[in-house]
Amino acid sequence: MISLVLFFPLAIALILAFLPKYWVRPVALFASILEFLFSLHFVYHFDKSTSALQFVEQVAWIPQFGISYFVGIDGISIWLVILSTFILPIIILASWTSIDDKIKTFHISLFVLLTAMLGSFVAMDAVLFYTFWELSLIPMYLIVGVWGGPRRIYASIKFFIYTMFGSVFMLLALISLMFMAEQQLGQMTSNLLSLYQLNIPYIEGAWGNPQALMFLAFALAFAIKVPMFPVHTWLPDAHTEAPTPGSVILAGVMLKMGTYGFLRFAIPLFPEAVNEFTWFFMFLGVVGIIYGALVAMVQPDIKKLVAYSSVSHMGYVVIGMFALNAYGVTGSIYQMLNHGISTGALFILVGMIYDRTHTRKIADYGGLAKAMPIFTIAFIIITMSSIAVPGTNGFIGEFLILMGTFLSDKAMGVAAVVGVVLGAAYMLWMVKKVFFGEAGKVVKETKLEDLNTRELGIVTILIIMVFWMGIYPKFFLDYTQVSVDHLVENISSYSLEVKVGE
Amino acid sequence: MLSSIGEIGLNHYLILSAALFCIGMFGVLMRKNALVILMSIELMLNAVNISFVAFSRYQNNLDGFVMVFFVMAVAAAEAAVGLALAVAIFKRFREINIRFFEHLKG
Amino acid sequence: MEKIWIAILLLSPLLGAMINGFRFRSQNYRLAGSIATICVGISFFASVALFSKLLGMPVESRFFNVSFFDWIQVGSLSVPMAFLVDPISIVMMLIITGVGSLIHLFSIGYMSHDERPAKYFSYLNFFIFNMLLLVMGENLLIMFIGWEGVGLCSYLLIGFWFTDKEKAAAGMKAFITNRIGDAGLLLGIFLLFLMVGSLSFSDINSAGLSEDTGWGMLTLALLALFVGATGKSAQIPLYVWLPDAMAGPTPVSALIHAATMVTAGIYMIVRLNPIFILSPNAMFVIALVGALTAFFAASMGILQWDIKKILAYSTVSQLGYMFLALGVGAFTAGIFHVMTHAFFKALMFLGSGSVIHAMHEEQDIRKMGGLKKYMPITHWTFVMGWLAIIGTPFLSGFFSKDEILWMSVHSPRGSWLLWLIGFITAGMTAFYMTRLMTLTFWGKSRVPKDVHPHESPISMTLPLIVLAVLSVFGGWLGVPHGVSSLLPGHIPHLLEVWFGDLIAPIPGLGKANYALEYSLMAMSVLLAAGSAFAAYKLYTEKESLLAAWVQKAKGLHNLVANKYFVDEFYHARIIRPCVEMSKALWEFVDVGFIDKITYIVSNAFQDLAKAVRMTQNGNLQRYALYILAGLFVSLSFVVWG
Amino acid sequence: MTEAISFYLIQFIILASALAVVLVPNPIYSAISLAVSMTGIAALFFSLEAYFIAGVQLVVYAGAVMVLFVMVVMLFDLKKEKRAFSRGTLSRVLKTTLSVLIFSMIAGALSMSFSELGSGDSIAKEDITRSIKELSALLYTKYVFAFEALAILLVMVIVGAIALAKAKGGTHAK
Amino acid sequence: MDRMEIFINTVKIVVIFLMMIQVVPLLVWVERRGSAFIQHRFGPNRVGPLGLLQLLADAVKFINKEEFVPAASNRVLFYLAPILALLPGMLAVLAIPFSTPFGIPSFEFMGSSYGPYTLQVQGAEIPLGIIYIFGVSSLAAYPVLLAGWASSNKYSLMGGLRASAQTISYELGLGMSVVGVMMLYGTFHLNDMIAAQEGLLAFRFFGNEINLPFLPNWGIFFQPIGFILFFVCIFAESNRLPFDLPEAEAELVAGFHTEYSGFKMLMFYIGEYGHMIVGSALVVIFYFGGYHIPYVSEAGLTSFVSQYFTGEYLVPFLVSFIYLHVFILKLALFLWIFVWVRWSLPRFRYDQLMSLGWKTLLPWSIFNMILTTVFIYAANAA
Repeated sequence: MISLVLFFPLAIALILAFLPKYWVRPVALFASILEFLFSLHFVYHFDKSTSALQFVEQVAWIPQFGISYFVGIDGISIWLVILSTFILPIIILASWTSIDDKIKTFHISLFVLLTAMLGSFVAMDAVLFYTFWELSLIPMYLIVGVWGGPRRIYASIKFFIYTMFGSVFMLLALISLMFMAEQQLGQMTSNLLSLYQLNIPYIEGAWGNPQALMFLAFALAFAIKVPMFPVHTWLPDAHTEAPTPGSVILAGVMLKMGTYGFLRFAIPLFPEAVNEFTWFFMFLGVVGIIYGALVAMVQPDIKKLVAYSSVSHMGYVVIGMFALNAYGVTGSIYQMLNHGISTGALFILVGMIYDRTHTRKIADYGGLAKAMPIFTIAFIIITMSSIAVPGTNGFIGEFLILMGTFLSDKAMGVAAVVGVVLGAAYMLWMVKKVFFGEAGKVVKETKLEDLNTRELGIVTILIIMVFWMGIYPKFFLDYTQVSVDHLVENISSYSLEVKVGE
Repeated sequence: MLSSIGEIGLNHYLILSAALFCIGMFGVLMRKNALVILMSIELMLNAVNISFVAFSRYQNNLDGFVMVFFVMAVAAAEAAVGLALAVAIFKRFREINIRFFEHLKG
Repeated sequence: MEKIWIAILLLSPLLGAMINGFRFRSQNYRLAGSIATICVGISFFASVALFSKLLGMPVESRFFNVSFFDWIQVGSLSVPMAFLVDPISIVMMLIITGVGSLIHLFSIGYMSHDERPAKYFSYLNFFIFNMLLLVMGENLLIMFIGWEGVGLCSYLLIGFWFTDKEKAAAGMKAFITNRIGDAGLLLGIFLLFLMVGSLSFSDINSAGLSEDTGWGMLTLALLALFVGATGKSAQIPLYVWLPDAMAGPTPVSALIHAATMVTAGIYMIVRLNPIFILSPNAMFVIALVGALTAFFAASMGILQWDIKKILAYSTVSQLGYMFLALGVGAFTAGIFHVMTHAFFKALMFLGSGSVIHAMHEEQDIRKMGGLKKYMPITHWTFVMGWLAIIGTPFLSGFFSKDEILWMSVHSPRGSWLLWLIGFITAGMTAFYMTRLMTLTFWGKSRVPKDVHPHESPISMTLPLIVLAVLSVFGGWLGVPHGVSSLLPGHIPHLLEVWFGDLIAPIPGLGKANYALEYSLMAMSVLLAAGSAFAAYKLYTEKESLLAAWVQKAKGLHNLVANKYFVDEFYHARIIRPCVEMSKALWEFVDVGFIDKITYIVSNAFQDLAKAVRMTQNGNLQRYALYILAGLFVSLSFVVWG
Repeated sequence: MTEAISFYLIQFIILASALAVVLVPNPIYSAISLAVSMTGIAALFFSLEAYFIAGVQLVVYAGAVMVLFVMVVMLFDLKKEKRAFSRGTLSRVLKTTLSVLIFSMIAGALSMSFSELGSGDSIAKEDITRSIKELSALLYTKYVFAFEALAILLVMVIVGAIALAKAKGGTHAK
Repeated sequence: MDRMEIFINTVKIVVIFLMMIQVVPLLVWVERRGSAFIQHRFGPNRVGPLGLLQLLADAVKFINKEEFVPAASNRVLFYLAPILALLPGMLAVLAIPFSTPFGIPSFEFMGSSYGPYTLQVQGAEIPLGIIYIFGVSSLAAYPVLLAGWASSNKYSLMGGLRASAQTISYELGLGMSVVGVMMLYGTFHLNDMIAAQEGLLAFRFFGNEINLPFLPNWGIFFQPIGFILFFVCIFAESNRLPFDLPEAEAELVAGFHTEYSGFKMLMFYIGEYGHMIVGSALVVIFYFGGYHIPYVSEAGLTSFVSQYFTGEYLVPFLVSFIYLHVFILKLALFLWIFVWVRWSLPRFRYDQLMSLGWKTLLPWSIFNMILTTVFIYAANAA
């Protein structure tokens, strides 16, 4: 079933290549919905009572090096998979009119990207993961570089090179892990479950500390993708220049690949190193939260503001993860989903208004609430979700993360809480400037129409998700609980099993 | 060394081939005229053909001949494209200096 | 059965909010207002039903704890969607739904000229829902939902007339200031969870925490919670949002910014009183902050010209009283004052709303005067409120305020200093309220020619009348022991009885000295009367004297009239540096440093590439030479290798 | 002996004309010299009893490829060049030296390994027709993939050459 | 192979070459007389009987003409071109088998004895006759091209380019049309082909032997399409009407040999007629049984000759002699057709010529090839 879900988009991409232009959108939409329904299979048949891998499929790929096509889903990855498939139809709908150039290529890119992202979430083989990880760069690069804004080439290259830079180190560490596996297990392998068994030497305080170096190599790749504080500068550019669907998928799913990588690879593989560096990553996360929020506050461009808010939000995810307790980790998984929904929705909304006015300068707006009341309501609801007002999804994640962080490190917790205030400040500041006050330049000059049925549909789906996840989070948390508990309880000797009977 | 002048062996052909190859190479390196360079390339290819045929003949093996065919076909193709390129260059610059191909850099 | 009542209680305003929300474009203010009012009325009815149920239950188990579903369950944290109806929360529920429905009713008339009445009522209903969540939540997290929810509604309602930039900014200010408090509250929640391992009120209150006389974790936790309370209840240093919040429609000010939301902080502390009592230091901080807030807010109220601003500072000041009460351990007094304050302040706000409505959105009291004859009902009800707040004996304000002043002396946690501040504040309160009355209703009319004030319709005056009655008689729910002993029939302190064990006793509370209590009471009544008279005189006959005084104390006048420059201070010392720093971070760290480093690296590679590119100059023969050189090298290996 | 004489004769013709190709400044003489060289190589193949190859060599190279060259040279009316060789003293010296060096290295290596390669005595004269049949069998069995690939290559070359020749001068068009 | 044999062979080659050269004036005469006959006029009839001595007179004229070289021309190439023009025809003719071989008895000469030898009536028995001939005749493009360019004359250049383009284009059709023949006989060897056409028409079809004794076993019955294609291509290859675009008088004066006169001009003529001869000879060999006499086998002929003559060497010689004349007879017939066609058909336009070559002849020859393959398969299928 995983393979079906994984390669169905690829097949669709292939089919799209041969379709006439006017068929592309309907077929893509239908296929993406179908794909989403396929992926719901996992939700229905998921065994919530075990932390073991489920729906496992394994086929030898390069047996000489012990590399296999090995995929599976557990509580950590299940919602990310669903998120990816959920976002796609929304994106296709959201780009229904805004992308009118080379639509075939665009949709093909989207579907390939979906496969790559799903692949990274379900791969249980390090090399397979790496393959999908890198594969995801190319369509994203195209989406930003072809359909983006005026500085798209700069942004896409920046995005590509940043990510690539990190991945190289990851590959190095990966290869050394495989050699280590050959030494310790007598056979080269990149099977993650076997790699978990490795005893990677940890030499306290030494410069050549293998475990620490490998951890940092992995962490660098993931940190760039997340993106964490000092390596985040590609994100604002990429988001600003990307077309709406690109931003949505970037914020909605791609950034999660980084945090997911931490959870799946960096933390369980290198427990001692994680212990050593927890403070550091928490610190960076907190800096990211506050820094992202502060910088977002002074952005003149709506999209850039949302992009920096992403930096801030992803900072929460990181500190939650490194809290290494059930609250923090659950919270960060939940926050990944929240961020996917709410930041994605923000980008979609910004895209909708951009389609009408062709400007993203906050200073050009003002008084939009009068011209577009429904849009305003939607935007404010999503804003509330983004600033974690209770009752929306954002609150659950942020609360759990803050609590987890606070329980594991009080100073970090206090610092992170400051972010809550700043988060509200920049979002509301933006809302005030854009929606309230007297009618601004573009609002006066343009004849603005409120959301049409299609847009309202997209927004409604997202808002329903916002409230569902905020009001009845248990439905989602139940799936992750056992896996997360297993992770935080066995952090020093993590192992995963394959569900028996698969 | 060659055992005798009178007796022709494989080595004679190979050395001939090497000489021809180096002459062609010299032409490729030194000539300005793209057409002559193409001709020099033909020379080099023929040098290779000679050694193929010679080996094939002396080793009683037909594979060398087959190779010669392929070389010839490729050479013909190369000549056709090369000449077309030369024509294109000539149309633009009224001369077929190899340096004009530098204008092709992006 | 109570589950259904609670569900009805909660969902009815939510339903109203949704109905009105989905037809937010509607201009039919009567329909929208009726729906909203009926929904809140249903809630009120349900509250009464629950109240009567509680009355019929034995004292020891006089509560309902109803859990609907598991909300969050992670690790050892288990938060059910549970609601607690006990004597403390039922009081708040009654106030909220009762006063709330009156204000809804009032709003129908008030919002009759507005463009979007449905939206307004939707927000208002949603507020009621959130406020109910706040007071009914069985654990801190549910309370927190309501806590933030009311903040959200307050934000939306303050910025209701969003086309005015100032009003939108006021909404934002309210939300962000509240957020600062919320951050503190969150930290408090975390600390409590760390200590107790649960977020349920009953678990926390019965956790058996030991007393913390120093500055231990408990004190820190309580102070963190108190930071939350200062945000929501507008105490120093986070009170600045409340005066600005008057930008919203006046009924909103009455409901949210006088009667209900701002008392959330007090409610929260009362809810957790068994643990607050354990930390004298935290209590002292609360009392001090409350007293100072009461004093400074009252002083600022003296020199305001905006009718609503005066009431706002008055509210801040009265809230300060309540915190003073909590700080000295008089939790019952705090709640009591919340209740009476809800009555008279709501009354006065609605009255001012009636005035403003009549004056065509004019709020400056310098342009009023002599309104008595135009709007008699408003005037007379307002007089009731005025009398109540300045502490006229046997009116509601008298009982609650004097209990607080008395307890600040009597309680072992109190002191004369606190009493003194409270006492002076009481005088100032009488002064500025009288000033308000004088300038608005009495004296000469300064109404502009084109404005023709008129009495408001019945839907607006009815709530005024009801509230006036409550303001007059509401105090009898908490007749102080001292007074009660004087009165025939010994009416007991009903609230104290009603709360019973829920309010932890103050350790070391001595026997009451009634003589002292009476004399204090008399002093404050005299002070109030004196300052009220002075105010009347100054603003009707001796205006020249007033001007001379102002001239003399120019500096002080300036300071007070400008609200001690607190807003300016915050703006210049906190907000602007923050923004400046952010700009600097963006420009120098993001663009100037991180990106620059990447550029340096990439430029280095580019330069290297340029150098290498020299070999790739397009000269085909050069390339051939490279190939040849390669061939030569490899051949050399073959031949000589 | 006759074999030797004919070999040396042919060799002389080939090398002389090849040198002429490279050294003569007039491209038309280069082209004609190359044609001569090709014919000489065909003769060499003939003497090696590779008759079919020799014929094909004549048809393809001498008959078609070189005619094309000559035609192009004539079409462009290329005259004797003033500077037939590319510039740069250093690179000229380098190029010449390297060419000579490589030739001497190959020749030297070959001479030293003479005994290993065997002599011409091992040539078995075969039925020529049969050998051509074998050749074609080889072409259509063992090398069939390369053969088909070649077909595709030729088609592409046809298209490419036509496109190039018909182009109006591309981006540099005046 | 001793020296004497080499000598004899050399003599033989020279003889064949001279014969070819001598045929040229004869052909010129035939051409002129023939054209006159076709056009119903007299033609050259003043010099000698039937004007036969006109040839000699012409030769004298050619030799004595002024050596004219254009001033701007490239002298080397200008002279080289006519010489090269002789080569292809000359070399190709060497491979044509004119008759069966005969023996030469051993004899003594200058004190040493030689022989016996077997003499081929053929310049050299070249193993891959067809390939050789094609290879050599493909060189025919050069002289034309060089002549055109070296003349430094627009018309010449145009003529030269046209000629070479035409030659290359039709060479394809030519080669492909012969593939059928090669497949049919399974050899490149011209002698083998001729041998295969001996006797009466017989072939296999789906494993059945089919005999048609009323027809000779000639290639034309197996390759009718191939024959037509080949014949047309031969015309084009030799630049004769209706394919004489390179020297189309009306357009290009005289094409590549506009500037040529005298003996050099003659050499071009020799080259052209050499082509005709080779082409006709190939037609005869491929499709008309070579030197064989219809309905008469070689054995039959030998026994017929043996009735009147005896001798180990004499009989084969006579047989060879007869066959030689049979071959020449057939050859003459086709040479006459060349002349006939020249004066009967109009000239193509250049684009028609090219499209005929590429779009008609080439596809048809490929079709013929495929058809032949199918038939050969059918023949052997049982």
